[in-house]
Amino acid sequence: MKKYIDDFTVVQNRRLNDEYVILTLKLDRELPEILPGQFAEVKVESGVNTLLRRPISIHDVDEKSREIKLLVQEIGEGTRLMGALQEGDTLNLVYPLGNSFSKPQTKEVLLVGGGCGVAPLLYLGRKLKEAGITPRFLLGARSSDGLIALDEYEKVGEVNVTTEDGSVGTKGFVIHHPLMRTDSPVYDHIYTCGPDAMMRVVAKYAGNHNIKCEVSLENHMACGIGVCLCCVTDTVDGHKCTCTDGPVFDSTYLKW
Amino acid sequence: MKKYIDDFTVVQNRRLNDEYVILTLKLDRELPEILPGQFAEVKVESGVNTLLRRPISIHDVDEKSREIKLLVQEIGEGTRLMGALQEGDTLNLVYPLGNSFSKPQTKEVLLVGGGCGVAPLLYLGRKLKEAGITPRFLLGARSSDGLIALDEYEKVGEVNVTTEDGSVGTKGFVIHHPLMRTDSPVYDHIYTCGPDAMMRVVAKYAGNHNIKCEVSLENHMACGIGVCLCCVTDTVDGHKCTCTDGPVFDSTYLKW
Amino acid sequence: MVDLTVDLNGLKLKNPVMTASGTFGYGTEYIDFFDISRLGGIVVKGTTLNHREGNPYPRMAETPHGMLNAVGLQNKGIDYFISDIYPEIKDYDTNMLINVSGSTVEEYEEVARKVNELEKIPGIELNISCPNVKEGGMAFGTSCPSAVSVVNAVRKIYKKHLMVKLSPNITNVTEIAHAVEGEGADSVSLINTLLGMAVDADSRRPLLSTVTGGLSGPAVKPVALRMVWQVSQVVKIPVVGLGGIMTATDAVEFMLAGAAAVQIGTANFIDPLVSLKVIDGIEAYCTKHGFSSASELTGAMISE
Amino acid sequence: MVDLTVDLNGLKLKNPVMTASGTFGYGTEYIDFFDISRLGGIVVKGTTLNHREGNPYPRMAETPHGMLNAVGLQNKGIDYFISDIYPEIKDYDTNMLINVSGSTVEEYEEVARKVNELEKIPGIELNISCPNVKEGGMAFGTSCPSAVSVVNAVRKIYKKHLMVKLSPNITNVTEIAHAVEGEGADSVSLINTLLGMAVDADSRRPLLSTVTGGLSGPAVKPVALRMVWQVSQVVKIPVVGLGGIMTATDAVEFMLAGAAAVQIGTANFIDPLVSLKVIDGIEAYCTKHGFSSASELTGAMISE
Ligand SMILES: Cc1cc2nc3c(=O)[nH]c(=O)nc-3n(C[C@H](O)[C@H](O)[C@H](O)COP(=O)(O)OP(=O)(O)OC[C@H]3O[C@@H](n4cnc5c(N)ncnc54)[C@H](O)[C@@H]3O)c2cc1C
Ligand SMILES: Cc1cc2nc3c(=O)[nH]c(=O)nc-3n(C[C@H](O)[C@H](O)[C@H](O)COP(=O)(O)OP(=O)(O)OC[C@H]3O[C@@H](n4cnc5c(N)ncnc54)[C@H](O)[C@@H]3O)c2cc1C
Ligand SMILES: Cc1cc2nc3c(=O)[nH]c(=O)nc-3n(C[C@H](O)[C@H](O)[C@H](O)COP(=O)(O)O)c2cc1C
Ligand SMILES: Cc1cc2nc3c(=O)[nH]c(=O)nc-3n(C[C@H](O)[C@H](O)[C@H](O)COP(=O)(O)O)c2cc1C
Ligand code: FES
Ligand code: FES
Repeated sequence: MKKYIDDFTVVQNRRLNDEYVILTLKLDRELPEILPGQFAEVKVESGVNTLLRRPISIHDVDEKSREIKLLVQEIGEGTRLMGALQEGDTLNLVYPLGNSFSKPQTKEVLLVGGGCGVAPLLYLGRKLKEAGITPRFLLGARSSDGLIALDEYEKVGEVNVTTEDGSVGTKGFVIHHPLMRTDSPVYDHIYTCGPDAMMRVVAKYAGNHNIKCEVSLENHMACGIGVCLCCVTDTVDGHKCTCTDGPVFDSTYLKW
Repeated sequence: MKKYIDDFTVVQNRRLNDEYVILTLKLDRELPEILPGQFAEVKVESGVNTLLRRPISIHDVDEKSREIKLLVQEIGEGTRLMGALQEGDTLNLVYPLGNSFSKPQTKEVLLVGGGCGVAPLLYLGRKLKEAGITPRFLLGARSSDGLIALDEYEKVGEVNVTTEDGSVGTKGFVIHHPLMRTDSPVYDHIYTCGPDAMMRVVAKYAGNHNIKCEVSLENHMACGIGVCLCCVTDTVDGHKCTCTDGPVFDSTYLKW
Repeated sequence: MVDLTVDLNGLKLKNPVMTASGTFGYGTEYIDFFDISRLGGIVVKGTTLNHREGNPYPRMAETPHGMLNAVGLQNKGIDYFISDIYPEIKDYDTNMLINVSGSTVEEYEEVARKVNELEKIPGIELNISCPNVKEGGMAFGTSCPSAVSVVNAVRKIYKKHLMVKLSPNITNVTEIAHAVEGEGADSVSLINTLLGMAVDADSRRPLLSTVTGGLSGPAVKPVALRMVWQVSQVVKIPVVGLGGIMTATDAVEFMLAGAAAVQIGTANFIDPLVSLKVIDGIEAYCTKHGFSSASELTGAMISE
Repeated sequence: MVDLTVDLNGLKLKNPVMTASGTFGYGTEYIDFFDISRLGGIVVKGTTLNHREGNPYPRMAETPHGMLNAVGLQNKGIDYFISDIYPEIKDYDTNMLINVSGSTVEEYEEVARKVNELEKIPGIELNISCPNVKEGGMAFGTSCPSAVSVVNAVRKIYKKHLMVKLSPNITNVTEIAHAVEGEGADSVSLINTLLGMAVDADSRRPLLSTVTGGLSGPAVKPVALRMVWQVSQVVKIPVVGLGGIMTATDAVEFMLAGAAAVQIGTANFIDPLVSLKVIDGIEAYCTKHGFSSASELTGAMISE
């Protein structure tokens, strides 16, 4: 897929809480095709430790209004600079990058997300819905504060949640949710994105039940386009670049 | 004199033209004593090349309103960041630094400034006026655009100008102004601040006519408080720090 | 019209701007962004005799105005390059140089022998300065006798342009530069990365799997400029300058300090279009300052 | 309560934070800002036998997250120090170390002899790594034999704490560290500045009168951390880490990598209160991460 470098205009900065914002970015021409699971390399201003671009998943796409959304968790200087962007500001993106989630062979799918890993699942869910599949989301967080923008997910599919403190939904990790405790799961394809630890247990569960499982990794990146070889992950074929061979991998392909 | 580190609040950013702004900064308590000719080391945000503070002269002081003014010429990243400050922003200053212009022994003085070197002359003029001496300003610039904030100087004393292109005042350099072409000057103390080249000819003229001449230097500085020894100038006593032994020197003390 | 061409001891460049090894892939990754034939040259990824998996993840960390990497020369080996990459890139209308690395002199020799057969490859950049591998790599570039032995051996085999890439992790860079010139290097490029390290205070762990790695980006520019200046005073062969170049002004500084051409590395990650901007900016600088050709910039620093 | 004290091979510090030579004057310049007796130590300006005028102006330039200086050890000489400075600073309630430099071994010896008589000075930091002087300076610190000769000579004369400040402009810093330990150094401090350069493209002139100068500030931190880590693996004497420390987190990183104490240099120019903030921040870090004393941080990096 062709990659672009474009200046987007921030048309909205929706603050969800202390930690999360959703940026809506508009392009002044038609958007190129963007697949669910792809990401952008975002240029923030050069602060002390923000020389490099920051990889951020495409959270949602609206071709008609030529807008994309980014869901950003502020964890350091770069993401904080994104969180501070205001309407009218310009943001330069290299995009769309990486492979994408595959099209399911089945109608029964589960989308499991945790933390800012929920970001790419919304656009994936929307695309699945357009293809006639109702996505079933399972979103986990430490507490209700971490469950963000549920309204958006609810518009697209069925939403299930877990919180570690039990403040909302099932208490515990995603793996403790009834959807993943059953021995006869109703779905046969899992898409997951979130903390490595979470994805590993999800992948293990999928393996045990012979369910196809695609995981989206968030390795540290320098270039995002396959030239620096910094973002590798260990696979059955050796080191592969998360930015070009991924970020989405079949869990059985990874040496986990 | 005791030095302070304080956060000031920007209460006004008066843009004079493309290149110059006057910042009015307010302190939330009483200002310490500040002498004419002193400067502050200003902390701008860390950009690529703005690790260090920037030395800027105290342009004016209003003890009653606890405000000081800085006249800033945007010539690089640091001064541009200052020029972009907005009302309500905070600016951290280490101040007041350096020695100061001396009190004149005479009533007839000439204050010669060029470029952003005019900055410290306003506060000096105000102090002279308070002491019953009407300052006579001679301000030079390339063209009328470079003659900035003349209104402020006019409130304090008599203003004479030169421009290289002749668009206002006498055509040429300050040294071409009638005030400095006469062999029997009416003043016997010159204070000057501006480009080195300008100050050198002024100092030479002063020397020729046995006029006391104080020059204010703008050497590159790292610390502003006499510890790094980066800002030295060559004097009859060897290297002296511009930031602590200066910025004001008797022209005869310098090895020019 | 400014003449941007540069003659690098026989190697003709359209303009003084090349892209640095390990930061521009094989060029193909950038064709979506711009016409890479506008470049003076492309130095492709570090290539070794055999396939190398490189170091474990994590391999990079950001530092104040710089980055550390510990890729460790991951590549599929020269034979794969010849069979799978070369056919794809050989007709790019720019100088495609291969960056060659090895753990032993024999490895360097064997790769050089194979590259010598590649008609469309006008030169080798001999990497005797990679800080991210256990054997060979930087070791060759940090002592004169070993630098001499590898350059001498490769020079006997390799007939086209031989550029030797120097390590900055060294007490006296001019000694090595002088020594490799003596062995017949056609040019030297510098600097490779400075050996550095980063620690995460919270987890108390190093940020790289290898603990130490190579520092690049604007932070190293002052060191790179200094070494380029020092080396250009003592060698007669052209010096290619790199290390932290982000803008045309940076590139001009390197040329004024003595570089005949420049390479752009880390900056490609931040702005994929940076090399074009640097080319245009060098031209604009020449026009503004009355230079009729870019090559006049080389060593044009005024220092009395 | 966190125990912040550090025992530097006999030299007792209230806390691990000292200020670096050439960046904190004689301490007096900072008393308007804070109570300098809170510091673990102050290393005063580089002092030589005779008065030195230093290098011509300009002596500094800003670089990406760093600065270059070319002061060239301007100072009034040890006798002036003893007569005019010492009386003023000797009763500061912190460790006042004198940074000593020389062009010949004899000069070092003579200064050491005089400093040895100063009751209130608990130690010397032997500067064998200044890049900004023509003779001596860094030359002593970049070869083992010369480093050995000067440390050996001074050690015979100087009875109190002898800290040797190492140069980063070297292929293998561990060799020198090991050598000076062998000669009886009580501790080593590193790094001094990296040799760098800056050019103004517009005027085509170097930004420093001496063309090259010493790079300091955040840009050098990765190199400094790496060297501190390397050296702390091979010597038994304490390592004092410095180079680009701006925050308590930076200081903690140096300690985790192996430093027993740290020095703060360039950061003093930007925030005169920085050392206090670093002291408080180290304490906060210890509390948060369950260390009961700061000295436990030394070498506590987890690297499997
Ligand atoms: C393909 C991909 C998609 C991503 N999508 C999103 C997204 O949609 N929304 C979002 O908020 N974030 C996303 N991330 C993570 C995001 O890139 C990082 O949070 C961001 O780069 C951190 O930058 P910073 O300057 O704020 O923090 P830094 O100051 O750089 O780092 C803060 C802390 O986070 C750690 N960290 C930095 N980058 C990463 C990373 N890539 N993975 C794990 N830890 C890291 C650092 O080691 C450090 O401890 C994605 C990452 C990848 C690789
Ligand atoms: C005591 C003193 C008082 C000053 N008062 C004022 C004032 O009232 N108003 C004002 O606008 N400026 C004043 N200056 C100058 C001001 O400090 C510089 O313009 C500023 O530091 C430049 O920072 P920058 O980041 O904008 O430019 P940079 O990007 O740092 O530099 C841009 C260009 O200006 C040159 N430059 C930078 N600093 C200086 C300097 N100190 N002298 C000469 N050339 C320099 C650089 O070499 C470069 O070519 C004063 C300087 C001193 C030493
Ligand atoms: C991710 C990465 C990979 C690199 N790989 C190589 C390599 O394979 N061979 C080599 O000679 N240099 C390699 N380098 C060094 C660069 O070519 C260059 O010398 C260095 O980064 C300094 O230039 P810069 O500051 O412009 O990046 C690599 C640098 C980076 C950042
Ligand atoms: C302006 C300046 C002057 C210095 N003078 C000396 C000196 O006299 N003796 C010395 O050993 N180091 C000197 N240094 C080096 C510092 O002590 C320190 O080693 C170096 O700056 C790295 O630390 P930093 O990055 O925290 O500044 C000087 C540094 C600067 C910036
Ligand atoms: S981030 Fe550079 S190869 Fe993936
Ligand atoms: S600026 Fe540091 S001594 Fe003057």
